[in-house]
Amino acid sequence: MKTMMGLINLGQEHDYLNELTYFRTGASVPFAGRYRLIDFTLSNMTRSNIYEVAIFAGNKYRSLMDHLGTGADWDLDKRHGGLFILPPDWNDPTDISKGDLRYFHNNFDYFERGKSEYVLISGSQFITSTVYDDMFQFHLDRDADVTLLTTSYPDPLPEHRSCIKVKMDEKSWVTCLCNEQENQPVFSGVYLLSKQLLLELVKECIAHHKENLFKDGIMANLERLKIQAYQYDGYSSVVNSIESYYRHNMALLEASSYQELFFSGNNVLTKVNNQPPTNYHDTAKVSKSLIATGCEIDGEVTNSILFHNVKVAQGATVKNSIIMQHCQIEEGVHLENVILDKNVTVTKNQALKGTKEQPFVVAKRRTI
Amino acid sequence: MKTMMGLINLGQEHDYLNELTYFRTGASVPFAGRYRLIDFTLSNMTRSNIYEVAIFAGNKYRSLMDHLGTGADWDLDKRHGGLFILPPDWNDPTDISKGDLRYFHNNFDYFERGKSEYVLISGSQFITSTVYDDMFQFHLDRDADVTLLTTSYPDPLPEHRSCIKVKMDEKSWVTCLCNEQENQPVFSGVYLLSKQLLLELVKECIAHHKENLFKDGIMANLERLKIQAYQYDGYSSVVNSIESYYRHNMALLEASSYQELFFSGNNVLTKVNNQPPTNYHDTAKVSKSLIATGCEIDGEVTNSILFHNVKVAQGATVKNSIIMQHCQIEEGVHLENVILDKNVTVTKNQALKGTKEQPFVVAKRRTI
Amino acid sequence: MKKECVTMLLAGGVGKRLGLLTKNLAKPAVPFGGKYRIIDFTLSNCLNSRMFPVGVLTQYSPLKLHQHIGVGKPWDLDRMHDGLTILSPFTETHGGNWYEGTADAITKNINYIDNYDPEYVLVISGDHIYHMDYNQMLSHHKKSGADVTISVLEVPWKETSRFGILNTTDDLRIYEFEEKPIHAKSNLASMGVYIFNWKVLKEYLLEDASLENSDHDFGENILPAMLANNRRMYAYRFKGYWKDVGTIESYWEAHMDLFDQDLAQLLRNKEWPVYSHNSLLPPQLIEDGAIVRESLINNGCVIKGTVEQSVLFEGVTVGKGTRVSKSIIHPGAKIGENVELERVIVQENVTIPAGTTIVVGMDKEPVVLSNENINQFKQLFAGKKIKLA
Amino acid sequence: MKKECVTMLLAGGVGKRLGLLTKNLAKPAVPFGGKYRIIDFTLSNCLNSRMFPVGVLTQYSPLKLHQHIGVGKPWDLDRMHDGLTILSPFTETHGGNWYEGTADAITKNINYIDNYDPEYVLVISGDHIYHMDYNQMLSHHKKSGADVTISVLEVPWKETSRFGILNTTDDLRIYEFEEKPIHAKSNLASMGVYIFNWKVLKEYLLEDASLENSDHDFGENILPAMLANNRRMYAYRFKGYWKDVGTIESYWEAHMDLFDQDLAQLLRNKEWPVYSHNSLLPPQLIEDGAIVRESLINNGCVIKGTVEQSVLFEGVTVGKGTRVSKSIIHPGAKIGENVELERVIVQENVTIPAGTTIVVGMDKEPVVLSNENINQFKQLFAGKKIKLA
Repeated sequence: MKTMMGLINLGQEHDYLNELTYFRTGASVPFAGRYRLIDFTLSNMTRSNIYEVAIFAGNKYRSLMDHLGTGADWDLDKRHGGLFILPPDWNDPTDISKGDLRYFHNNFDYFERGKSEYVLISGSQFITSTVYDDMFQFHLDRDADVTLLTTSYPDPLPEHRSCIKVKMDEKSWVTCLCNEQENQPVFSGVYLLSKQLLLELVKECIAHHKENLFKDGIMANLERLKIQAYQYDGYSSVVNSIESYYRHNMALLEASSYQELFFSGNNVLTKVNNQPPTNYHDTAKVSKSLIATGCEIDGEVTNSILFHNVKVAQGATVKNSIIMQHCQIEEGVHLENVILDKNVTVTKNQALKGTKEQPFVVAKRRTI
Repeated sequence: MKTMMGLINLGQEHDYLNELTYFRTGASVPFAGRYRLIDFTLSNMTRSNIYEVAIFAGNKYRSLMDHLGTGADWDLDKRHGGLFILPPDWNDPTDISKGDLRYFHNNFDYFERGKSEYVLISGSQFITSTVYDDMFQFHLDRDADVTLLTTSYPDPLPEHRSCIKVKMDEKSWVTCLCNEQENQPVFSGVYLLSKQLLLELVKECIAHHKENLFKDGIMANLERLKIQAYQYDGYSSVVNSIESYYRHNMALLEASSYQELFFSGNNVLTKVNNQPPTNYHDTAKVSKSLIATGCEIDGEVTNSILFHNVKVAQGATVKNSIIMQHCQIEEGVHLENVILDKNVTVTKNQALKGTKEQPFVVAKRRTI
Repeated sequence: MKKECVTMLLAGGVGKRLGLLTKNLAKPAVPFGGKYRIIDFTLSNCLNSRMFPVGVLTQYSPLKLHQHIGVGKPWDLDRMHDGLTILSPFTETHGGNWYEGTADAITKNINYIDNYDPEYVLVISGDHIYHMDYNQMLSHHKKSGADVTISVLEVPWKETSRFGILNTTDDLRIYEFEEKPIHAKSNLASMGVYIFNWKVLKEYLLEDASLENSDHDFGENILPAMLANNRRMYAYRFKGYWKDVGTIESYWEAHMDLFDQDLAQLLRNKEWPVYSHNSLLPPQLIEDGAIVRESLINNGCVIKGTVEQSVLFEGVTVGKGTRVSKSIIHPGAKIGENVELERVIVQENVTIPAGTTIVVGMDKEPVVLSNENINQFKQLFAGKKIKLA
Repeated sequence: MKKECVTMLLAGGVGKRLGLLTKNLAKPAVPFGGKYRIIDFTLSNCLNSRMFPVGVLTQYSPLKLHQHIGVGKPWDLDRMHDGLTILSPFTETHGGNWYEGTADAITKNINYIDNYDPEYVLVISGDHIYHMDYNQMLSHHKKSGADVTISVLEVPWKETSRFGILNTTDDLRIYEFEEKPIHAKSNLASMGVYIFNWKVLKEYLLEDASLENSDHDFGENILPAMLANNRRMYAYRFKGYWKDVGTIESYWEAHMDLFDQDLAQLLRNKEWPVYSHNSLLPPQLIEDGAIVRESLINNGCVIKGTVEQSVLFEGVTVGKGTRVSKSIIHPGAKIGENVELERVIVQENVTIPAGTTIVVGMDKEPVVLSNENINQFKQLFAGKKIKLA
């Protein structure tokens, strides 16, 4: 039976979310009321008959380790396979590798030990809920060296500018990978190849002092490799800036997007947090909002997202905002176009206001 | 109910085991045929009604993470409490802390979140099999600020030279902590104090630019703090050099030591490895040896320790040696006073010989 | 492995008076509080009191219950040697071996208990809603030198006739039991929480097992026998909320109690958390125009209408123009548009068709709606509003 | 949750012919190979073939078996939605519900299977020692378009009378079953491994359940009924080691097979590992003067004497001057000094007193030693050597 292992490569992702990534890697930024960005990719993998997942952890990985815990919440707390968080812990004095290639170099034994012949590689910025089994079958059927997951957006958005665009022939063989501004299918950052080829490309890149597996190993070898594009049409979004982060959170307040992302397939798995149901008190007034469990609401909440255990006191109003877990909004507070990171307290009668294009972001653990 | 949390502080331990600690922290060096040094401390903790254990991971912690996995093998894969590996991942630009205090500074939230009022702190070099419940009761009964676990060795050994010696009055209040060469009770590195006091001492040390919690926080405050010594008399050893490492491995070939360490109380817990029973073939000749599972023995093994999955071919002899997991000893090989790290292959007819005082150590993954 | 105390949790109850709610479900597995099942309170008490190992005795319709409990993971009772074990009746060489009474269930598992060679055995049941530190009760038991300690609750004098009442001396030594007395001498009601010295209990269990006409029940047989022999039996006063949700009415009441600010702590007490399986659904979506007041709502609910004084479990949808009031809606129920529900309990995955009105008066027992009876209601009252008032 | 195939593992067997070994133990829970229990082979097959969910049907003396299986952790079958579930008989509103035959056990769990809405059901038993990729068999089943596929093994023609034999056409379509035929027409023996199209099987199960005088057994009732109706039934050839350790003699033989270099792979095949609970004991200590040859020894054993062609489970001690030969020693047994044992099976935690000699000839059935019968042996033969030859 041919099987895939999963690799979430955070080694080449930048901390692009300003205040939200001061203390954590982008992959562990909270999203959609109860998730972290990485949950989507990780859930997609564990549903796809992938039983071993490695994560190249990048910097600021403590919150990631904390979130992932034993892997039990993704069914990855297993004795054989399971979840492997591989942080940057280099001790080899002969190591000449650079960029994300360093993770490969220092974890070669991990890949050698694994039983799967294929590796599905992903970042954490492509948000969707799917399974990769069809893509795997497609890869095998087409006898490709590499298969890229692509998708198309009818109305290109700012965040797609920095994405790699894919041109292909009528048999979906990739002919060009570039950053042109034309409206071409977008590369999702998810791709699939055999472990053997992966390790060959890694060795070659290191030997030639390269720094980036995808750019130097795949894109630069477009002529030599047989690369397929697998087109995906489900609900998805790309989160690679505060602006796109805010917009794609807010998009989920539309019942149709909410249903498409969360109810079209399997559940998105995330860390268990044991909160009681949310308590709406007598004076609560809530509309068009996504509310996690454990909240206590006495005030007014409109067009907003509350993560778990948020308290909104009587007389407070929260509008067009994202309020992360354990925040306290005291009496008379007014928030509009605001993102509060977790554990923020906004004291009585304070008002904060940003714009939709530039939401006001408050870093975690602040009291205002 | 008063409870303890455990802290294994590897932040101040050095890589003292030469070749064995080239690629791993001392705490994860294999010991006694199937364990790693840290297993002893960790098992002692989890048997002592300690349900949350943090590990300050030091450098070269990848093999440690690999060994500990989800913590399931120590019953620490729990939703509340459990095992927390805290590697050096500093992202606070205002951080002025140094030495092992940096771990505390960067993990303050961990301590604040925990429910236990007391913290039992240990290193990984004191090898014994016990429970700390009596020591905890002793600490509470004596109303001490700090309680140190001490032990006495009738015949001082070289490794005790660098240990801290403890002088105390008739009521076991500690009066002096120093490195004198006299034959005083030895401090095991295990001590106990309230979380509140611990965090106070940490803050004070950091504010005064200190570098070592025990030296600067406890020893330097001997006058101010009420410190008790709790004397422990079970079988124990201190491993802090290659020579003591070798000697204390070999000591377990004596049936009496073996029984005392392994059968006087609970089991020492370690990572599950799913090996079949060891296979002794027709020509095997084994005596006075400690043999893990999964080995295949055709040759001669005397006064030695074999970790799991070691193969000793016909005509090979292994004497006074420690052979770690997955080593292959081919035909006609002769080994004496040797330590082979894991995955070493010794090819046909090679001979290696060290002395008892200076065993020949071979780093892992070599072929000789 | 030696342990001081072993906990035996009786979870085999049939819960007859819960009608439809326990048709295919053991009482401890009945959903409660928007997220939990009744037994979660007892299991969380075990974790929070650090009272393990726990043997869970199941018998009647245990499938859902077994699935829910598993190896005890949500309660951290999935421990190597001293965690949770489900003890169901099983076949021996000669035929079956059903539990014939609460005491018989313990007798048939004497081996399980003896494995831990305990001094004490705590016997509890999985039928009640309360927070209790059993470890404190154990300390009290040890100090008093009792053979048995029974946890008691002061109930209002006018309600004593509904409970098993313990008559005690001033120092709480028990000298008499009265089952549902008309003229009670005391208002101390037994909560069904016992600590026994294991040696003593075992003796009485074996004695009782040999009696042919015994019901093998703690309340009926074992405790009276101990009292007759003048064993040292003490009451232990418990203070706090305790509710036997044994009837539809009390089940509904206990839910309405959750809107009381003080009792809301039953679910949100951070010092004494109640654990259960976590929902895997996304956060709840409150849509434009929805009104939600005095309610508890779980993940995955999508609300377009009005919800008042109600408890919604995960994945419930409430359509536009609909009003749900004073009701309890179990997981996955779909309430259509323009529905009016008051004082009803909607069971798991039941669909309430658009336009339905079922309003139950405060003097009637709340109505439990299942997919079967909602169709009957529809046929009987086609086009008409149903008011049971 | 939809799954293509659900595995049903029959683990309720009594194992009568294993005598003392199954006195208080279900056959699948009998220790095997120095570390394992018999069922470990089947459960490891399930993991290695990625065949889950697995419903394990238990009935007779399941306590140890349930403890051993737990939620399936050693086999990575502790999965959120599609892992292992133990399916024991349970009480319903009206009385008990024991499984009355292999088919009845499946019939009583139709709901469990239907939850996964599978195309296929794999039925296996927990009684055999073998490595098999069920996924390959499933591929074969799908390709052949069969209603049922039965795995078969070629047995030596002279042994056909000990097996259930399938007579097939050249393309392996089954046209006849013969139970232990004296003059067999084929040497294809059924291994008790079946794949059914679930829709077809369910139809036959329900039909069979309504028959009063049916034994509700796959071999006796379901398969013959399908054959009679001319259903497409195919044999699937399995190649490799397969052993039903159904008697003391075959149990002993299977252990001796482990010293065969080829069959040793049964335990050490890295491509097809057999999983079990890990021992928590320290490495084995072979003391000065000990001799150990052609033997399998597990953790925690302390050997002072001689061990030859024997299998020692964990924590066994062998005293000075003692010789253990061609024997199987279960966990924790203590063999005193100057003992001689040959062709015996020593049960868990049994102590063999110093000076005992029990040598069983190759023509006699190996003797199973328990704490009870070792005392009888001692009394009967005080001071004498026991030779059963």
